[in-house]
Amino acid sequence: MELHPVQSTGPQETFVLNLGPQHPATHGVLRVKLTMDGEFIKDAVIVAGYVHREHEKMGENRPWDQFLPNTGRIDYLSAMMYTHAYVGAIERACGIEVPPRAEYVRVITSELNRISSHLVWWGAYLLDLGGMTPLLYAFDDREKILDLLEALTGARLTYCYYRVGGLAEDLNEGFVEGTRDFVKEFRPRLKMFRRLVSENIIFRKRVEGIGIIDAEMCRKYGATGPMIRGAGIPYDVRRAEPYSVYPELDFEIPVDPAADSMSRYKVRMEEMEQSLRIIEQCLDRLPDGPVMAKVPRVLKPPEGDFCYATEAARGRFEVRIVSTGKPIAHRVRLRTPCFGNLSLFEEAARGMMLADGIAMMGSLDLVIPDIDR
Amino acid sequence: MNPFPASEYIIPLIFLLFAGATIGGALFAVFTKWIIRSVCGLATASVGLAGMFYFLHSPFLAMIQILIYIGAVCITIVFAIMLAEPDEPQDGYGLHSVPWNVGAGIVAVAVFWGVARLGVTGDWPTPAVRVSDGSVEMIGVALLTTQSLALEIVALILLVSILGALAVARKGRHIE
Amino acid sequence: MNLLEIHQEPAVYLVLAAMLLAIGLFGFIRRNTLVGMLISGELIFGAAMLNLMAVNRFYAPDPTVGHVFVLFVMGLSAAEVAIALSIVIAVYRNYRSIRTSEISEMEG
Amino acid sequence: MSRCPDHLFERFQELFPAMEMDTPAPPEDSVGNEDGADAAEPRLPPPPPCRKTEHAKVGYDLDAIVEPHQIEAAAKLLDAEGFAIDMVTAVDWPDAAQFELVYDFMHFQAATRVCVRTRIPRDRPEIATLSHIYPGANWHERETAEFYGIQFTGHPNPIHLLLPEDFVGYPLRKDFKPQPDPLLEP
Amino acid sequence: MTAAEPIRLLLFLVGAATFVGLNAAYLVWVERKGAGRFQRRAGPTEVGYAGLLQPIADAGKLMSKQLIVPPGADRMLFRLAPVMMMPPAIMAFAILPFSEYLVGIDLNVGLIALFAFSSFNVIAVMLAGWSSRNKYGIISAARVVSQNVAYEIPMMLVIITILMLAGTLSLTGIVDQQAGAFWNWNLFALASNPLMPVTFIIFFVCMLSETNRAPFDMAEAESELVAGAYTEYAGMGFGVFFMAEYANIVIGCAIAVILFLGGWHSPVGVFPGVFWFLLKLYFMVFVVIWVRWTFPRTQFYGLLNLSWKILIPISIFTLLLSAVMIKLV
Amino acid sequence: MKNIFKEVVGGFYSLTVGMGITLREFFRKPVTVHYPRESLKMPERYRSHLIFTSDENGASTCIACNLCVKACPTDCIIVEGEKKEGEKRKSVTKYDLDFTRCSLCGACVEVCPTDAIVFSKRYNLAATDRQQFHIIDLCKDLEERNKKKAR
Repeated sequence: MELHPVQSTGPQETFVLNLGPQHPATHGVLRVKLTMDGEFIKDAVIVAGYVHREHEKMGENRPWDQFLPNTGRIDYLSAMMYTHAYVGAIERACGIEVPPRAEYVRVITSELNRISSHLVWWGAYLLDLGGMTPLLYAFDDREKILDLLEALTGARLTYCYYRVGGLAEDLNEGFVEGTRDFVKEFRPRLKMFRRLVSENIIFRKRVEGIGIIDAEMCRKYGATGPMIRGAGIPYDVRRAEPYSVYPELDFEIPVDPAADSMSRYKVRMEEMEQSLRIIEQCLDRLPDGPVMAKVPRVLKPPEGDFCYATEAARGRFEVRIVSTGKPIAHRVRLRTPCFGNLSLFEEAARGMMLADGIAMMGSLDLVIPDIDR
Repeated sequence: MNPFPASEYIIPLIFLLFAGATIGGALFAVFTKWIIRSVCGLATASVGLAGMFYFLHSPFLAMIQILIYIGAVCITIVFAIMLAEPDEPQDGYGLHSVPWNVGAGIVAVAVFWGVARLGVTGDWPTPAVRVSDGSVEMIGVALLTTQSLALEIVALILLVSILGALAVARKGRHIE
Repeated sequence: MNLLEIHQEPAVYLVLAAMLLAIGLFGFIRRNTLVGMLISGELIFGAAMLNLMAVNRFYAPDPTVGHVFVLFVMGLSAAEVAIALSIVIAVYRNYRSIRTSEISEMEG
Repeated sequence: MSRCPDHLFERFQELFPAMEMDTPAPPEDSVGNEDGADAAEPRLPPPPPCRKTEHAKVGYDLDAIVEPHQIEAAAKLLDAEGFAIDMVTAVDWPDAAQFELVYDFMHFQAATRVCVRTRIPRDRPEIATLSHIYPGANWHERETAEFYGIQFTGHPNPIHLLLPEDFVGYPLRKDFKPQPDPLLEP
Repeated sequence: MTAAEPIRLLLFLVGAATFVGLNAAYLVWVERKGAGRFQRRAGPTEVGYAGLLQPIADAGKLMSKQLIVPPGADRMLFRLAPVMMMPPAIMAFAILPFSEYLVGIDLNVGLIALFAFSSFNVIAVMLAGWSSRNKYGIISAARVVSQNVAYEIPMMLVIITILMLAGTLSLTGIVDQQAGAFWNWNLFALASNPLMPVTFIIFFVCMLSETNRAPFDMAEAESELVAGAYTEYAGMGFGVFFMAEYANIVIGCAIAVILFLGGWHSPVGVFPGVFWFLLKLYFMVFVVIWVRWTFPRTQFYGLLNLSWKILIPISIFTLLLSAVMIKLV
Repeated sequence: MKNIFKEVVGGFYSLTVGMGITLREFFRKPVTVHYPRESLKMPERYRSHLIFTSDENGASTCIACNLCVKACPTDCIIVEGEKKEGEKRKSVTKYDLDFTRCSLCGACVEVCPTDAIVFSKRYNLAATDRQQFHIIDLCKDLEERNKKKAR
């Protein structure tokens, strides 16, 4: 039987377009079921779960500290902050005081990790918009960060560097100098990125006024991170629920009130700048001393619920642990930023054109394992 | 002079190729069930027709034929198809019933017979002395001097048709 | 008729034109959709042009006239297609009465 | 120090007084921890009243426990206060035969976090959905529903979110036994 | 009327076909190498010296692959589409004057013929998208049609500007009229139209759009439409489209060189015409590649806005301006 | 009108700026390393799969205490040992690492009382068959390395 190309699916003459699970714009295995009317998205349904690994269950069936390698694999692009939230929750529960040197190193590595994560986003976003070269430039700089972190932790993505009560190892030789060099080199590169992309008329036309997600929508969906800051609200866990040594550091929370893709873009670009500032301050203040507190061999947090949130690259990452005083967690809940950030896509994409929808999806900065866990 | 100087066999072969393309494309356009294939047939026929024009000493018209028919007419029709035609042709969609088709065939054959007979047996005048060679320059000059009425009329028709098309198409916009 | 000189025979072109006309006519009667009829109409236009050019090539004293008229016909057919397209769109929209404003709003 | 605004705390105290909920004795066939030494411990503490908590100690500023039917009212109150949804999740307490549902809310400007809990019986897990108040709760509830088998009544789209469509079982329940995947065994 | 003439033409066509094939293959190499350099990486290096045999290997791979027609596709049109794409591109090469002597047919309507042949391109891509029964293909087909409709208008207006200067449709005629030093090139014909560089930029933009090159590669926008109209094509079906795309780029650049950069005429003197023509041609190709690896893709309505709101008014203005200037001067 | 003009000119300027940047990059040296021909030095702390350290005799210092087995989050280590005649401690006879499950977290290395296991620096671990990673035999690996050293 011969069939004709377009199958009309109903009286509205819409058709269903499967964006994914393998599609260049979904950055992984995410499926978006779009109901299209021509090039306009009438309806979007997210089908997630292709890389679901049940991390929460894994947290419930092994000793507390053995869950650490998992945390870096939830969002592989900002593994440091995720591990930080988990060890932070246990430290909060057990009342462990982390040595200051460890805290400063945590902040330095987290911020380096944030820059590397944003660089991946920046390149991939431009790739979504059809420009391939920025991706390679971004990876050039990201490689430098990864080299630093690899020398420090031994891995390039899933660092597993933090331990409950401190760090796995002290800084290696050359890390401080290497980081200083990187900060020095990266500032002009950021400027170059701005001139290459941010001011480019084609890029501006693609993202300005596209994908407006206002503060109210973010509130209703629990979207955090650059999403809410791009909607003009200076909400940042580093300031709102201060952790580690962030209260002592001088940095700004970039906001942009336009709430479109461009403002999220600007916020992230500015965040990289602020991260550089944080890193510089931490390097200046880096104290000497141990990097590991005294921690019992077998961790037994007291009974109760404990939350610990960190500002991951994509927004608020929160770990809620429920302890019954045993060496194994009763419940580990991972509240990931992309989950909330993506859940509003269905509503926000309605009525957009396909290319704009992709421009918006890129501006959400998705990491699929972060949604699926 | 023949603009396509060639040896004895190649020329008629190419001519037959183009003639075949014209007639084959036309037949294909008429007989196929899918409207999109019909457009392909029209395109083929246009290419064949362009070849005919080339053989009729007018490469200019040949190129214009391709430019307009492939580049504009076919594209526009495809546009219309994409916008408005149903996707799945049902049985007999777009065609009349069988007796009607038979009637159409009879009419077509009759017309062909009559017109072809007229063309072949017609009492054509002997070729007169050429006053020009039909080059592009001459066409241009003619369009602006002796034949300027035709140019004006075409211009007017195109203007009116564009305005009319806009008017008709825009009118639909407001009907929700 | 010499087969090698077939492209020099006016009758060949005239017969071809007649065939094209007949096919176009057949399609015009046979189809009952607007677009299908439009395509057949274009074939008839083609027949007319071929005829004009054949006569122009072989019998006319001033070949520019034929050119001008073929161009005239082409202009007509282009205009016709434009009109037909707009009518198709209008009919379609009235008939479906959906997605009217979206498709032509290219403002962003 | 708790950063919870006083008026919110008072509202909560007055609207949702301490939940009168008896913790039933563990059923005979309940699946608890494997080693018997811990089974005697009271696993689920009795519900505390609505209280302010210290953020630096536990990570939230207000810990409120409400009756299951009050959860919508609590969410509406928090919505009116301008809170954003943070997460919805459940905790399985098989010994008490209860699910504890935890709703976390955060405030973007006031930097306050509120944790609202409720407890529902394990054998009849039903609770009203919040997705009409917070559309963001939609996904969280779908996730909770598929992992715990809790029914969110009135949920607009109660299908699996992360698990495969044909998955049977509720993986985050304590008594879930995973089926070995024959393809993955070496 | 000698027997040698059609044979010469046939040889030229064969040569053009070979040139198209090799050119496409090596433009892919140039593109990949160029992209590598723009992105500060090496590009292909493994097959042959500096990866020079890479295109041959790719071609071999493509040719040995199975031609797959997806179920439900319109088989005939699906196979016809790549065939429709290629011959017009080769034919166009027969018209291009590479030098005074190296020209297949010196048509006196060469310019129109080039555009006539390039109009096949649109319908072939459209058919490919339509017939493959792929939704991305359909969207791509719709895009390619409206994109080309939008861009042919400013392009034609620009060309009319040039035609008024040259007074002929013949490509060799247009080139000859630019003989002498480089200030005779139409790009610098500021005396007859002070906005000539702007006209050239408009032409270049339209040319990018006609050939579906970034930043106007709406039809195969890989991050939106996977590969657009070519999504379902495998093996040489895709290979033919690929070759034709690159052939079209070369043709587009050749037109730019002929119309604006003085064709085979040397700006300084010595070398034979072919050398200069190819030099200019490949410089233009390099610019096209350079543009592709610099910019993100435009949005679809952005492209239409650019065409209708900016390029068409400017090109009408330059057209009128040069009409007035020619009359006055 | 003025705005449009400004936008067109400004936009065009921004495009030329971008092209200038890419052209500058065009003439700079590539930053990539041509992997199979040249390779980077792995840093000191690089984490690849486990290997045994050896004492001066080339024997492993592992005492088969099973601490690493207990510490492993993914249960990917199997250790067997026996107590040889005349020795105080057990010595290892079998140390299998299931590399398909190993997450390279380093818990085993941290707990090892005799520092018998360390991370290797092997990074080009590609194979055509997943079976090859199910068991990485550390004892055999040590033997082979000893043999190589002897040669």
